[in-house]
Amino acid sequence: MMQLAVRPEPLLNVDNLVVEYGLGNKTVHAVSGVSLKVARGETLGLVGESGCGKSTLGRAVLQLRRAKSGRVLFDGEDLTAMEGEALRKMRRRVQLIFQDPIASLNPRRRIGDIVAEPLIISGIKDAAERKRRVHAVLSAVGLDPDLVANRVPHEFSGGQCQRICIARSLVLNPEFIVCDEPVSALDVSIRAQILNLLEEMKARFGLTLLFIAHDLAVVKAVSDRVAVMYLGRLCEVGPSEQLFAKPAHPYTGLLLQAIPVPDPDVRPAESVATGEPPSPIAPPSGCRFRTRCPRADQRCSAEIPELREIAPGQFAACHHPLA
Amino acid sequence: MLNFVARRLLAILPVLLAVSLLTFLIASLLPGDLAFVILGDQATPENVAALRRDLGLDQPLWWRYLSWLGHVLQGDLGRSFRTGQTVLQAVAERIPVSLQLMLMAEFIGLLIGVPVAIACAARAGSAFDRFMTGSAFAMLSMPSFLTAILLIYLFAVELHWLPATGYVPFTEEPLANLRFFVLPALTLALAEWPGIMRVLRSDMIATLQEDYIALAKSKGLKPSRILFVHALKPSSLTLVTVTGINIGRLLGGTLIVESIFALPGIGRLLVGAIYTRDLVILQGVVLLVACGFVIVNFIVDMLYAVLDPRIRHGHA
Amino acid sequence: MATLELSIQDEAASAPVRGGRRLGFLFWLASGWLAIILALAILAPVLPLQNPVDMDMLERRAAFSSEHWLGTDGLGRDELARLIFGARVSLTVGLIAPMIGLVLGGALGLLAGYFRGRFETLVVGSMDVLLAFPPLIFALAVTAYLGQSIPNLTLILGVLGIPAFMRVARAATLTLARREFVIAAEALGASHARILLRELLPNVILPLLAFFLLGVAVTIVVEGALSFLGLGVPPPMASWGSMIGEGRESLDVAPRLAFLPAAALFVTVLAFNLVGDTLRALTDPRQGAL
Amino acid sequence: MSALLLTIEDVAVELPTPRGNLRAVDHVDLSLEAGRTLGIVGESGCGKTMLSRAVLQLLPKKAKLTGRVMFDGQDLVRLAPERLRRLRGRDLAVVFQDPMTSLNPVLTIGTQLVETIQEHLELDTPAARKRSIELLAAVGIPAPEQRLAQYPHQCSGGMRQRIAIAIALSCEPKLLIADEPTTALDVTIQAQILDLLAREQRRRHMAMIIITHDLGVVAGRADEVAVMYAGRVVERAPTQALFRRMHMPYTEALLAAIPKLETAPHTPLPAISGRPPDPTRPLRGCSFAPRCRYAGPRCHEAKPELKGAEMPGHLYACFHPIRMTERIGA
Repeated sequence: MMQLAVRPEPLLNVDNLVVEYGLGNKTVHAVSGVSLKVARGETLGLVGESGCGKSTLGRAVLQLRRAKSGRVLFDGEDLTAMEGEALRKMRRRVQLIFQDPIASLNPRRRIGDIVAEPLIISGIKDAAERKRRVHAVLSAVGLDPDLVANRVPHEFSGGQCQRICIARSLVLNPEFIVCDEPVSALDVSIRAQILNLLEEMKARFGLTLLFIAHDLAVVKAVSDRVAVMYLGRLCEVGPSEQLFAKPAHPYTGLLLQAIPVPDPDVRPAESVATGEPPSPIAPPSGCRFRTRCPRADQRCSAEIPELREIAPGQFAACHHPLA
Repeated sequence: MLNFVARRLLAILPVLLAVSLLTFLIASLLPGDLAFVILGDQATPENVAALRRDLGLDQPLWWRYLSWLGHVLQGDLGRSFRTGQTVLQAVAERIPVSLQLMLMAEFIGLLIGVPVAIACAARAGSAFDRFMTGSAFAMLSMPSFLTAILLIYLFAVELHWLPATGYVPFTEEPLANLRFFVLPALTLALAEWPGIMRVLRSDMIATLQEDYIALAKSKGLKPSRILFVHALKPSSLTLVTVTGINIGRLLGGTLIVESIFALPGIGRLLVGAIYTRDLVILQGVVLLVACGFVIVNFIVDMLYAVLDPRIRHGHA
Repeated sequence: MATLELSIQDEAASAPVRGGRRLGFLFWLASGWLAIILALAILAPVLPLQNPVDMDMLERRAAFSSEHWLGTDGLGRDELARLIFGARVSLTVGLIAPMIGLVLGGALGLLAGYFRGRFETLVVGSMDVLLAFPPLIFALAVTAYLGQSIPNLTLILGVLGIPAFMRVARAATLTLARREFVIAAEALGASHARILLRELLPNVILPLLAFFLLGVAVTIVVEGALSFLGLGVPPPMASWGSMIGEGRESLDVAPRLAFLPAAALFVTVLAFNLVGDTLRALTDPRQGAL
Repeated sequence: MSALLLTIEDVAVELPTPRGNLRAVDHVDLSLEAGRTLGIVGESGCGKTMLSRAVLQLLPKKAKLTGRVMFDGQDLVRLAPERLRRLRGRDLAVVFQDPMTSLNPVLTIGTQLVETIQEHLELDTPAARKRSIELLAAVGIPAPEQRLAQYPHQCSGGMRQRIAIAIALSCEPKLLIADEPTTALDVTIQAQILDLLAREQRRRHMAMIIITHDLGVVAGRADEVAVMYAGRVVERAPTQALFRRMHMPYTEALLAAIPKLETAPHTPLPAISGRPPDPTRPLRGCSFAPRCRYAGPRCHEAKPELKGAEMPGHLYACFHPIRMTERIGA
């Protein structure tokens, strides 16, 4: 396994990103100071439970949701400072795949047009050229272009729609794709197909991925490194094998324990997880996990733990990391 | 909750202000000089100029609006130059008629619409449901002036059961008063119930598909409790809005019915004001009716919050 | 280990789901009636009809005859000619006025639903103000001052329709704008104009068109009501509403004078409602699910 | 062997759709003893939820149900509505998938609990309230007394599912049907809810059916597992036996397709190609045959019936059952 931890020039560098938005007269602290680096050619998995801010983070990276503070450097350029035309140009290099493949496709347009749309937006005027590229990318994701191009989305299953979405995101040859829970809405048998397809496409097109999901096993299957998020903050970042073998943050440990294992001989341990995540409207002081953490003490409520290196390449934000 | 009420109240202030401005503009900007209208045959340039000065019409528009608004805020909506009555007097005299008509109409409309809707939703797709939905649909296409003529023809002209036109105050002859009100109220109610029924029926049908109804059934609750407690309350939200809007609309919609049945209500006052170009009355009544509508809508919003705890707690 | 499914032949077999949507007999009946009325209204000047405003005081309230198929009215004018020329007025106002609402209200709703923020507040607020005026009173007041004419009437009724169209367009846009395909277009770097025209408009236009037909029905009713009160079309022009209004005076002696135009109005409004409602149900996303 | 509490005999459910009749459940036989847990596993559209609705008699109006559902000696399909009503909620309870939609948003939690208790048990309101508080405490809800006056939207998803469980348990049912009780919940909450269900089941000695798409959920918690595909039960066995020695290629493929924590990153997953058949167009042969890597000509011609394996209680429907040596990923 190649170690891709820290290289001088990461493709994506998220620096102390803060995203907040209003809900009624309250403020949701969705992302509170997250820093991440993704190296060229790497897949970074981002895990966390619902409401932890992982999707918001993904969208803030793409500037679909503007950050309150912090920077997002892509290939050395600051996306947060970009506006209008410059940002639109940059968007051709970074793409997004969503959780709900069916909702991601305009129900009133044909598949051929949907996949060709990025080409039109980027100003490719030659229709034959567009058609050639659409056909190529549809075949690449395992769909027969002649059968597919003239149909509308509702004639396809969820798995096939996700293939179409992947085709659309690939047609411009982007460098970086944010996959926001791309397989959560799919059945087990289809999920494996899509995960394999993503891996194949990554190799074929030389992609860098930010892979967001709530399922640890799914994340591990595709990621070189994994970041664990809880209530708007990063708990732990590290190479996937190492992180899952020896979690340092108690929350990572808890997540690992909670996964149901398809093996009757593994008696499910009586859950150690107590309580529920607090609301991102009023996050706890200090370490945000302290309200559910068995190791929490005075210091955890007073002092925000910083990410620090626990083992080579593995960082955890905890005052009392697991041994 | 108090916070919620205060915020909603604050939000309707600009609307009320805009309503007053629009009312004023309609009456001021449209062609037809008030002075000419008042003076009629005796309009000589000197007379007109003098009257314009008296009425303040020579002042700039914004000044006229502000001074009019100032008077309105003190409760002075002006005085008819035809009858000499103040707007408030004229409205106060006629509002009981319109209110009685509206309330009777809405009551009859709900009396028909709600039970029919519940019965239809409980047996969606049955022959009864199809028949009632069809009738409601047909009735929706029936303008109230058609219903009125039909009812007059049937009950007054042919059967001679009820009077076609006329009015006595309830306080003088209660029974006669009700006889005069049956046909007009029925006319309006026949236009109201299809809307009430359609809204409640489709909401109820949607609610009956909800998981929590399946859960209520699997808890072994009695069908009546499921229908009236579990399904009716969450389904009645749109109905409240519709009823509120209806009442607001009736504020102005009684106009045709009052004209046809010769009931001396707000509607007739308005039509009369239009026929006689009684600008002050027109302006004043339109303002009052529009403000009434805004306030009814505000009350509906509040009712909504009472019915739906999610809104009350700011979760919607 | 094979992971790709290159063939989707089995999908080709499980062909379209659309065929099952039947419009029904009533829909076609209503459409047929509308086609006939529309044709008669358009062709009225070239049809061998009598002049609808020619009075014949000797033949007042004449019964059905070969000369006057549907008799004459209280002023001895040919009832059939007046009915058909009345259809012209009702349909002209009924079709043109909602177009004003459709275009202006639709555009405002689309923009408000997409851009949100202050613009939306302003649009919704001004529509609330417009809605606060009971439409009939508003129309009455304005016609009273602008003067009675068909263009004026059309304009007022059109303006009155804007809030309703705005609401339909805005509601549709609000739900659509949150859908992933719009965010996907944004992520692709599509301009606002492109998102509005290519992604949102095709999805918003269908519910709007269905609502347009319902709008036609409502406008015909309101025009009828105004003319009924004598405040719509200027006499001696015929409109169904004014004919009903005039016929009301002779309910006891010649009820048909009120009931013939009433029936025409009712059936036409019903037909518009039926066609509009059927189309609305078809474009309703909730129904499209299964 | 204790008496059977529930037997599902030859149950089939058909739903009319614009594209033709949809065979949602295709002649299923299942049984469950008192106090035991049955897991029904399958992907979406395999008919597992329709089957549970058939047991509860909560099918859509248009659905056609044939077969018998014998519960506690009575056939639920032919039971008079009033008797069925008295049974539901009392002896037969259910927890649905989505706690956000399965509680009535405009009624307080107290109302929803108390009404169930008072419907079936002869308790006055204070007693029913007291019982409600005890139930809420039993399912792990802090400050149960205050909760009674609250509305569902004031509780988190996990709390709501606990409340739904409290309602289901309120009359000490003999059978609890949990239809994907944790699918809508986060993984840490999921573990809590599954533990709670298991604990309460043991304590009350009630039978339970857990319906899920996740083999991991049933592995440690069900006594017996039935795997469904395209409306049919394709394999049924005691849990241990099933996971040790599965015979049906679908079960094997389903298990293999789940990403595992033990596997190294970037290992290609043994995916099942294609997708489930269109339920409105029944296949002549085995419905898994088009996706099955073992399928032979016979599989496309005839439908395999459920038949017994060497192990007692292990049934499968396949012409080419897997032998141990061939297992992938084993």
